[in-house]
Amino acid sequence: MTFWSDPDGFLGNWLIHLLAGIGIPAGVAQAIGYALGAAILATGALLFVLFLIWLERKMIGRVQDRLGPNRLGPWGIFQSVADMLKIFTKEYITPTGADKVPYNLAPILTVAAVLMVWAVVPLAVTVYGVDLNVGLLFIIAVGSLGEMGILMAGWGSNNKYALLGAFRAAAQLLSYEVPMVLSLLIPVMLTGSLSMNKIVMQQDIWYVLYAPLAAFIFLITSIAEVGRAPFDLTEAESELVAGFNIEYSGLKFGMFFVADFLHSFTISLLVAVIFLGGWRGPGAETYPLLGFVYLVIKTSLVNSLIIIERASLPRFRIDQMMDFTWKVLTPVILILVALTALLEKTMVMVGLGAWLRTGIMFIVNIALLFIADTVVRGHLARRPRPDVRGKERPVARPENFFSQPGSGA
Amino acid sequence: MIPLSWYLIFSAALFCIGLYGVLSRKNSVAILMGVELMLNSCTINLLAFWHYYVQVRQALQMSPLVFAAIIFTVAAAETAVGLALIISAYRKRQSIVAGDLDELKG
Amino acid sequence: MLSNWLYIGIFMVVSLFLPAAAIFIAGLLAPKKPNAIKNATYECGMETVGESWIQFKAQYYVFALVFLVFDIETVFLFPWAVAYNQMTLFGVLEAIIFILILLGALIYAWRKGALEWH
Amino acid sequence: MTTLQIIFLIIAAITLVSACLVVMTRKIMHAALWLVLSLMGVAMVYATLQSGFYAVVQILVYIGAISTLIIFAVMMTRNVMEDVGPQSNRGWGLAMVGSLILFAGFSTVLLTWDKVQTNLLEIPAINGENIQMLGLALVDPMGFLIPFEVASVLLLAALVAAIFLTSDIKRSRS
Repeated sequence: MTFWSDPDGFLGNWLIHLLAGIGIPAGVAQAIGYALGAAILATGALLFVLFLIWLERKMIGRVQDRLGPNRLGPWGIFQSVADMLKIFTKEYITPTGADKVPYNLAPILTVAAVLMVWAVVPLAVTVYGVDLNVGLLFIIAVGSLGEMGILMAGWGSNNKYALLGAFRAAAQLLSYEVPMVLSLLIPVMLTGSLSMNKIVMQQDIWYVLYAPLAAFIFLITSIAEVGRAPFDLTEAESELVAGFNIEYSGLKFGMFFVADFLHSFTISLLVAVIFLGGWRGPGAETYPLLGFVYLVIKTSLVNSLIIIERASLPRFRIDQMMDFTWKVLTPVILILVALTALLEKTMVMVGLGAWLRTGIMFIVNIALLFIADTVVRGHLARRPRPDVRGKERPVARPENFFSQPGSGA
Repeated sequence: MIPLSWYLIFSAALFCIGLYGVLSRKNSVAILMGVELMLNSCTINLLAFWHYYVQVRQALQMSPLVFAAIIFTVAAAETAVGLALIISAYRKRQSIVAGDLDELKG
Repeated sequence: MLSNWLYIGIFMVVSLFLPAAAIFIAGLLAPKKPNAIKNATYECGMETVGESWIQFKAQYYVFALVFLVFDIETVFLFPWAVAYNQMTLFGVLEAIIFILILLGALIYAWRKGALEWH
Repeated sequence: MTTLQIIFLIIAAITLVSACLVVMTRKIMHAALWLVLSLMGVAMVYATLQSGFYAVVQILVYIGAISTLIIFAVMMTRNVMEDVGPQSNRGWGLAMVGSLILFAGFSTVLLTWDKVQTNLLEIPAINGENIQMLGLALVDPMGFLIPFEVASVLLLAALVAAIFLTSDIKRSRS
């Protein structure tokens, strides 16, 4: 066993030998190893957020034809470090009448709920926190702890807007969890296991080819779980001041911010692991670090997609958002699961090869997507559009001399 | 390495706490919370005996697991309908004190 | 098996501890100058009226209700999906009936207008 | 006293203390939050029983869905129970005595019955919580096919009943 073939086991063994050398029994040494591994993974993930924030600001800046952060360091890369140092010295303002324990626990719980996902995600062939036999359900379950954190933040702040924002956020998370859970049934069906490692191992053909619609729905619902644009109803500044985290300041607010960015990256990671083959790629089995590089590339691609999508789409109205998950995504994914189960079983019984089955399922998925799209469009066209113009107001007329006809300004 | 009796005593304690909550609370939502605790203690018992059975017989045993899944379902159905009833009663009578909801008393 | 869960437990403690430690350290570095106006509940510059109690919409409750029903299905459908490869067509059909009943529940909620946001 | 026993005792203490707070605390919202901690503790107990699937499902269903539902219900009915005044019935003393007697009876039986003193050892994964076998058993006509289908019918019935009850509210309001 060398470092290049099994870095995780190599370092683990090295540590246990080191601790045994100074007279610590193997069981305790293993627990220390676990704690160190967890601490390194979690700290790495938290520090990685600094880079993510910079990346996102830079990319959004480019989309909006700005430069983005560009002062500190090359390409402004130290901007988020400076921001972090600043937020560390900000005063905590606790509102009067706040319920102290839930109020202080909420940001911690929100970050922890995101961090815990990293415990079960395989980063390379031998590098993973733990190969849990219910890993996929574990990921969904810790998501509901984050929801509890939001509810606690809303309740603890003793503020109407925070409470309203928290309940809106909770309703949104709940509603989008339904199609998310259902879309994960298809990878589980194909793998025959809930373990994340097995799901990666099984993907000789990426599941995104087999079930593009499920992957798409998983991506959409995950974005909604994070609460990013176009689903950022929870922090709709114009309606809810700032949502459930309005009464937070200093690093307590910063923790919600960190959780948001880390969560966004984590869902990209999950999409890459569950649907894009994880660390799989040429040479990844022999050299785990290469697999890690593949995973980082795939995850970055998905993350860039999320960032660009955030920059380009306007926000949903809340009723549209609820209609979208309950009346479009849930029925479509229920039908897709039933259809996949039936077709896959039939095709295996007939004895078709893996690639042929994938091709057929790809066509079926795309066809279902088009049918759903047509039905929804037809329904929307038939529904009379509400007239929201209201009364004409005497301000900002087109004949205002600041704008000239035809210039579009 | 934990004795089976520890689990059973733990679940008995949880059951009795839940029972106390059901009997003593005025607020109907709090009564439902007590019921949740009691249902959880049942599931602990089931899973503890499932573990014991598998360890002693060295064989697969699915009945307790399925039973536990059914308990989850029943708990969910009970919470959904119970809370809907409570909210409905609250809207009609402006009260969720269990003792006040006595319309059916002859 | 159990050591896996030990790792999860340790990871949970660590991931709770890290943000808590960061918040604690920042609290040591930060100034502490509270006053009554600064600590007042934020409400767009106005005085806060009443408690934070708001007219809570029944709508939130209905969504949570439908979600609960769909959440329970994970208990049944995930074991089914894990066993999918070993299953006969009959077993698949059983699960499809299960899914259709769920779809019926969704359609009922839809027809009753429970999924409308008012 | 092994490490596992110590861990179990810590989890059990947390769970039972928060369960006590669920039934005793005055503020109903706090009771709901303690309930979440208590359910979390129960999930960890499932994990020590090597029943990881149910530990995860416990978090998913009880904390993710049922507790949220309870918190929503608490919020909707908050203005009638002002969290002041007595939160328990007049007969709470009797209930306390009854529960304590019941618990004393249970523990006496459990501590003296030597069959339940067996140590639960780590069971091999093949006989352990085999999710695959559980899935097969659920759709096996000789196994648990009927419970499987009845569960979905039960869920449908619960949904219909609950939506009927809440739509009733909406009509009476408007």
